[in-house]
Amino acid sequence: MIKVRFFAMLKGIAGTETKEYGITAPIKMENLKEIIKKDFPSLSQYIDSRSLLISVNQEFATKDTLIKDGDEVGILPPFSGG
Amino acid sequence: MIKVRFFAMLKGIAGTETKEYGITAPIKMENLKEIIKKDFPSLSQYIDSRSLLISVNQEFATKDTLIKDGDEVGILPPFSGG
Amino acid sequence: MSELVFIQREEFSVEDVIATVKAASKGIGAVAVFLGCARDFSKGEEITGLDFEHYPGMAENRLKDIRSRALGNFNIIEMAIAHRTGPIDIGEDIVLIAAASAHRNDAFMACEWAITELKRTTPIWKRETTKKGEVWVSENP
Amino acid sequence: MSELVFIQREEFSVEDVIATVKAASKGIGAVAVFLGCARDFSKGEEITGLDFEHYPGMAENRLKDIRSRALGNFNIIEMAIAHRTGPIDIGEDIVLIAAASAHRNDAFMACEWAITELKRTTPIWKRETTKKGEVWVSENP
Repeated sequence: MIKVRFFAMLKGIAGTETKEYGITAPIKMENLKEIIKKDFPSLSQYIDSRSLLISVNQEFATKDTLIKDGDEVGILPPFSGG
Repeated sequence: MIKVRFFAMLKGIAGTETKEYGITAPIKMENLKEIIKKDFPSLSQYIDSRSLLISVNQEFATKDTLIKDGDEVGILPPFSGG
Repeated sequence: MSELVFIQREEFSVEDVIATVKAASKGIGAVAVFLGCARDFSKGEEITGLDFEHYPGMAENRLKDIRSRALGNFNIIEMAIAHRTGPIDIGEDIVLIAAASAHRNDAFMACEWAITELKRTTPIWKRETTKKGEVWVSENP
Repeated sequence: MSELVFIQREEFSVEDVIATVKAASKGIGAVAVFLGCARDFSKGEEITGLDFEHYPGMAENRLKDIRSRALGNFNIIEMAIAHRTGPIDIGEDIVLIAAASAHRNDAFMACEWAITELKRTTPIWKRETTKKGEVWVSENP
């Protein structure tokens, strides 16, 4: 099971804060993104945006990062703190 | 009468905080400096220093500033506030 | 005494955070502080309130990382970073960064770098309440 | 509430000075603060205390002039300047400059300019107490 967390505006657009996926083998970030886009079509434009950042276990990830069972994935829209 | 005020280290070297001079006509700053140097030989090197600033009535003065009866002259060693 | 890096809902005390930083060393001669506050307009729009969301755990770790890198890359003695989360009224403080050094240039440089880095790398999001409703801010100047 | 420009023997409250600056406008989004403190060494020499002398009247006027020029030349909303005079213990605050603006760059620029200008143009002198005795400081970095 991996846990995907949506933040800020994405939470509202997805209509949920979290979504869990059962996976049998580690998958690449880019594959997970395709799965999320299929589940949440309204998030597509945000997930494809160059300004989106993704974290795995609270560290910044790249498109090649492998996601394993038990990982927490954060879908992070552009920050606006400070 | 003009009142000359010494500050910080110059006060200690001059041995006084103030010195008054009676003048009959306005004099230029450079002339006043000569008078002070004659009165306080130990101040000479400080008064000739390029880093010395002089005020007249609490405004910065130049060597051409005219000093008149009633003026207050400040002999200001390099600042070290802040 | 405050911690050196924290995110909290309550207002923080600027005085306490500075005191915590100054307590690091008697060799501190300069503290540069950046204080970000909730202003009542944004891009010409009237703002009546703010609400911040952060990624708990990750946001705190990003702030700790900024502090560590500031201590490593600038000639500073200590740095504190505080950020609010949750609802914030106009005029209230949002973020505080205090950088302490022997000489002032180092403190200013580290403080300016840290607030820019915070905005760039810390998972915190701002929602503004305007007349048109509540709007998530998606750009960060 | 503090005044915006003052020189006093007593310790000042950083919190009060910032509050005074922030009270100028709800459009303030950034406050850059410089705090100068008494450190325990200077050019490798141990310092056990400081004593400041100022030219009463002229020093205050120079600080008011710095504030006016900062408000005229930078895109800031308000600025406060506080300086202590008389004896100061190690660790205590000496000087505080707070510059408030809508956006942070303007506040930082004005704050850095003002402290440099204060050191350059304000008739205030520092005497350090070292093991060798009391020494007037005649350079200002």
